[in-house]
Amino acid sequence: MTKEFAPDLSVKLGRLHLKNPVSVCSGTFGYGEEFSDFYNPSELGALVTKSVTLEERAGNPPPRIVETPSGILNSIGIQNVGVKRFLEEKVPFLQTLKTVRIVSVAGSTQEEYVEVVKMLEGTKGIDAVEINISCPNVKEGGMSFGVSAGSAAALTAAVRRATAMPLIVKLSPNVTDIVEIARAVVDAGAEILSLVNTFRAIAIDIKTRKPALGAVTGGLSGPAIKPLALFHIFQIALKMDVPVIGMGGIMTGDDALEFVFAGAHAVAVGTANFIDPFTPLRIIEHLKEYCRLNNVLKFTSLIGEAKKQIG
Amino acid sequence: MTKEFAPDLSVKLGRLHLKNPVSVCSGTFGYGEEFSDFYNPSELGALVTKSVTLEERAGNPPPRIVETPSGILNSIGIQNVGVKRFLEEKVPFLQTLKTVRIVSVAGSTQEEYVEVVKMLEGTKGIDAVEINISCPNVKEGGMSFGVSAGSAAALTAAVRRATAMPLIVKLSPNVTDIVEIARAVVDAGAEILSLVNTFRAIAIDIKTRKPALGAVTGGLSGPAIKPLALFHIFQIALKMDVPVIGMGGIMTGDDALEFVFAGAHAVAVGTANFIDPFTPLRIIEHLKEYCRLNNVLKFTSLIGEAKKQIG
Amino acid sequence: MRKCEMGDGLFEFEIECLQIAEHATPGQFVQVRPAESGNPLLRRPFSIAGVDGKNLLLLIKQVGQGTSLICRKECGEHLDVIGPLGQGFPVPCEDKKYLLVAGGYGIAPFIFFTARHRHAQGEILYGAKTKNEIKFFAGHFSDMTSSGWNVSCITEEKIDGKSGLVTDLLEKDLCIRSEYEAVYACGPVGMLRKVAQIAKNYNLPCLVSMESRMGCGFGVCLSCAVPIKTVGTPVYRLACCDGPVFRSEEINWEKL
Amino acid sequence: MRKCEMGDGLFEFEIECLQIAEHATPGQFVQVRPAESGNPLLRRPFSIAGVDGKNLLLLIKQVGQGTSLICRKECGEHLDVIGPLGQGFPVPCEDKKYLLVAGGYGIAPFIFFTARHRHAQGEILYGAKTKNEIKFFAGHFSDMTSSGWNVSCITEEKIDGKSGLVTDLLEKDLCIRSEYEAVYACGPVGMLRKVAQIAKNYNLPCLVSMESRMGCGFGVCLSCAVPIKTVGTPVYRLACCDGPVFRSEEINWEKL
Ligand SMILES: Cc1cc2nc3c(=O)[nH]c(=O)nc-3n(C[C@H](O)[C@H](O)[C@H](O)COP(=O)(O)OP(=O)(O)OC[C@H]3O[C@@H](n4cnc5c(N)ncnc54)[C@H](O)[C@@H]3O)c2cc1C
Ligand SMILES: Cc1cc2nc3c(=O)[nH]c(=O)nc-3n(C[C@H](O)[C@H](O)[C@H](O)COP(=O)(O)OP(=O)(O)OC[C@H]3O[C@@H](n4cnc5c(N)ncnc54)[C@H](O)[C@@H]3O)c2cc1C
Ligand SMILES: Cc1cc2nc3c(=O)[nH]c(=O)nc-3n(C[C@H](O)[C@H](O)[C@H](O)COP(=O)(O)O)c2cc1C
Ligand SMILES: Cc1cc2nc3c(=O)[nH]c(=O)nc-3n(C[C@H](O)[C@H](O)[C@H](O)COP(=O)(O)O)c2cc1C
Ligand code: FES
Ligand code: FES
Repeated sequence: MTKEFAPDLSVKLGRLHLKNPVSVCSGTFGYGEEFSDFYNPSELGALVTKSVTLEERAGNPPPRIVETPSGILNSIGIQNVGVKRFLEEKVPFLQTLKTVRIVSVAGSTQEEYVEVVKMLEGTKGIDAVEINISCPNVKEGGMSFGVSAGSAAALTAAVRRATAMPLIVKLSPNVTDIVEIARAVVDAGAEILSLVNTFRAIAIDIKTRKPALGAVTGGLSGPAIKPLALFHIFQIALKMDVPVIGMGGIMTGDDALEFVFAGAHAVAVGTANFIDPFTPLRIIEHLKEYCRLNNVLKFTSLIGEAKKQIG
Repeated sequence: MTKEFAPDLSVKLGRLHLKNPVSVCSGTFGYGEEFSDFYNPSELGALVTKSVTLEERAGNPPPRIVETPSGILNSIGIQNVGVKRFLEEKVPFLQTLKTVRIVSVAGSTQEEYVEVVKMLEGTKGIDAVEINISCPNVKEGGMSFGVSAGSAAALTAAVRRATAMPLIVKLSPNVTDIVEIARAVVDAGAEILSLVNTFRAIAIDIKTRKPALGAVTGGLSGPAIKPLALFHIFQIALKMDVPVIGMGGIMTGDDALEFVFAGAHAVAVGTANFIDPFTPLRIIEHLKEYCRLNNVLKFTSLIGEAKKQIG
Repeated sequence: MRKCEMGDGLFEFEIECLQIAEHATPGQFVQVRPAESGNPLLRRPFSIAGVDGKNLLLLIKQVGQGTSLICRKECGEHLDVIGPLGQGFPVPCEDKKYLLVAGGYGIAPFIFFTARHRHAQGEILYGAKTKNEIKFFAGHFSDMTSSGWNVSCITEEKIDGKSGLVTDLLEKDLCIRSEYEAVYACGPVGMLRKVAQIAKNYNLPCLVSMESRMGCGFGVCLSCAVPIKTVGTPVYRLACCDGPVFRSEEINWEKL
Repeated sequence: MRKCEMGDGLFEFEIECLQIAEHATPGQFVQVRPAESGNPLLRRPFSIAGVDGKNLLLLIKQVGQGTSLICRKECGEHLDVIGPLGQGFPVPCEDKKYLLVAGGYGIAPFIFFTARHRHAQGEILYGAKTKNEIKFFAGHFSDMTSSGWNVSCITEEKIDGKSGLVTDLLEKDLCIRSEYEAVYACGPVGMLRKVAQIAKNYNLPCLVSMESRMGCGFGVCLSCAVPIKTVGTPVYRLACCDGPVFRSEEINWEKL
């Protein structure tokens, strides 16, 4: 085999075909257009938009971001333009892209999710929806949909009935048993899982002695959470057979490989986009190079190696 | 007030009186004696021993430790000398100390915990027991006692019946709702809570494509988990009225203050002991200095400031 | 990259980057990466203090971990910079007079502004904590003067028995002069708030350059929210791409 | 601290620390902190390669993040070091001969050993990857020779048509000589395993210095477990305080 062979990086996630296994995390890539100054998002295997809600949302009061050791804590509060403006202003750009375009959907009630998904249904330029179940559930008193198997499954089933599009459910890691939730949403119709969302966290400002974020509680992302994210993905890989998009602290190609060996079928870059917007492209190159150096013809043969090895 | 006034750092945790609010975490300070080359452990407000089980334990196969961004992942496997040798070989040194000496107890069954506690009962040199409920529960199929309110409460109640000593329960953060577990163990007789234990995590070795730890899964500690630990402590401070020993990534005096403002009545230093064995003493000095500079006469007035401020 | 320490933790950096130097306008900023290793993770924003051919001038004050790491870099080392970012100050009208108010390193965008807009003229009011700071900028101040801008300084530290805030200078100046087209301000938020108030009292349009914690600097993380005056539900605009320069009456100062 | 690059990412450090220098014995190690900022968090262990008055000699090979950070430190910078730690090699008997086997930077403790025990004598077998490595240590080797130790080297890279492993040298040496009291070895685990096997074949006592990931270096974290031969339940000993020097027949090589 010559050194210059082109490894096949493509991967199938349920009904979605990605030309390479590198996507970007919701909330870290805007609506796609913001990155076109840096590179053409069509180079990505997939992209996920900022979560979209029924009504426009202003977001939380500042400060919205604090740095912690190897991590960042955010409380953006799903600031977004709302589904109507999204369809009018943001989808036209998505339609120009040659990649898998995933729209993240959020809401405070089951009805809100369903309504947003119905409005997206049948729109050119949208290939799949990702349900962000980490939003506070207003009806259940502020806990998020994603922390109870019952509410996560009910929400998934309702959205499933509302759309024929490929359905991704994005799991919250703030649970005792991720596999319980994962099974519930897959049984309810999720075709692909994506995880992890951020970890609940706070920081205190020593000077004011108050919580450092305007919204008090935030979500931790970045390299600090990588070993925690890997744990959750590995649990699912050990016990279930479902395509998983892995994320949480991926900064380098080696980080991405860790997720793949742990069982992720594809990976998504989040916080790293803020620091080096070219991270996803560097990772695609790294994976290609890794496959070449290790004579891996098909990227997919690397998925879940860590599981195979412990039997 | 002169600059040289001596602030009162003492704090009462239930029936325990600490001369200062700085302790050390179980498993990071050996049995106390190991640090006497560096300083006299009597300078600490309290100390907690490595968890002791009924029988001696050899621990897990190596590698037992891996570094992750701003954190370390360990799978020691409660290697310890067993309660019998502990009483014979380790307690005599504890008896020489002038500080609050807390013995951490672990086990695979409720009966094991109870038996160990009974053997410790009435021993000179032991001021309290801390129940480590993050151990895998053999009877309930390997999940730990600490992740279900029911098993955590049952274990606490059983230990409570077995001892008249002050009872600390150390909580696992790997749960959906820490307050639910905290309430259950306090109702069952815990006088003091200590948290957090490590977070479940894994790392993959890129070269072997296998889990990097011999035992596959490990626990994450160090600065990476600080914002997560603070979240859990803050939740308890908001909703309960129980003395809390806070820990998780404390490296500096400012870190300790964050925990205190979030609601911890005392703090414990863990991973930092490995890197700079003098960390606890530096933190005591820092707290003293902070009180002096801010005209704080009694350290205890700082506890939970973040809660007061958000009302 | 070349750097030079001016003293008191203040550094002047010269960075070769044609791409940025060509497109930069006064009031825009760049995002500098403090550490490859990832602690701290995020880039740090700095106003562009000037361009010189393909070089970029920055003034960086050491205040925390990120700025310390940047200021510790050696001459010749590569600095990872993204920019130019944000909306700068509008181009001044040739026949109008402007009042530029700066506090501390807030002078940075005005060094660029006055160098770029030699045709315009007006007054620069500069407030510093210490008299040292005034010395550091002596060279820049004389450049400004020769570009037709008049510079007045004040310090919180007493010089010849006098001390005060830049907003005191502003009050005094506006008391006696009224020919200004607008006030442009850059500095700590407390100063900006007061400048906005004073400009309003004198019925002058006022533009302020707002600082905010920034996650990305290019409009995707939504962390740099600046509260905007509205009735009803709060509205935020982004310091990194809607700003950092805002009209002062737009801003909801009470929520800051 | 003073450092000097020997080449190929190998550095010699001289650190002033009377406290450690006074008490150190050959085979002991120190724990060096790579970064104040905490990435990586843990200290890194290095064998003490010698003491000179109040100075400590270390040989450090750059292999990853921690060693790179240490090797990037400037002369004169302070190095945060804890030690001396662990149990070294036992003091040799004056009238006995010893066979010291080293691979790569595993030569470090033997530089100290031969300098300290000038009265003892014997053979040093040194294996390296490249011929450069042998050049780096030329000075140390001639010191050893003048202390009465005989040095033989071999490289994996061909020199004058010859190449091989240090264990090949060992086999050859033991074939023709049998007067040794014991074999002491330090190097990569694969080499140690083979040395232990060969020594066993020749019925010679063998001590090996084991590497292990270390969390603390002073016996509290229990992360440096070395599997010990037993029947039934596994037993571990701690590389940092029971070792790093162990009797080779104690070690359960299969579990490594
Ligand atoms: C548009 C813009 C232009 C700027 N131009 C310059 C410039 O020309 N020269 C210059 O020296 N600095 C400038 N700054 C400020 C500079 O970005 C901060 O000083 C720097 O990010 C601090 O990083 P650090 O890691 O050293 O401090 P940190 O350790 O992050 O923080 C130190 C202290 O500063 C506070 N702080 C940090 N960042 C901010 C912020 N963005 N806003 C308010 N408070 C903050 C923290 O709360 C903390 O109290 C500018 C900021 C913005 C937003
Ligand atoms: C008792 C003892 C004495 C030592 N003496 C010396 C010496 O004199 N000179 C010298 O240069 N080095 C010595 N070492 C090895 C040195 O400690 C490691 O090379 C160093 O810790 C690597 O740190 P790093 O951050 O650069 O590499 P890392 O990024 O941590 O790791 C780089 C690679 O090395 C592997 N690795 C890291 N640490 C160890 C370890 N302890 N054991 C096995 N593999 C490891 C990793 O798995 C990885 O593949 C000694 C080690 C021990 C335990
Ligand atoms: C600033 C910010 C905004 C985010 N917004 C969203 C969002 O709108 N919807 C969502 O599902 N996840 C959101 N996330 C979570 C990310 O998609 C991702 O799950 C998480 O950050 C972990 O990946 P990372 O560590 O690589 O960033 C956000 C994360 C950050 C840092
Ligand atoms: C090497 C190691 C061993 C530990 N052993 C124990 C133990 O035996 N019992 C226990 O309750 N906690 C144990 N812990 C958890 C610590 O007590 C502490 O809860 C945790 O490390 C968080 O604090 P830190 O981030 O400051 O280390 C251990 C932690 C480490 C790193
Ligand atoms: S800093 Fe990220 S949107 Fe402004
Ligand atoms: S390294 Fe911590 S016990 Fe050996």
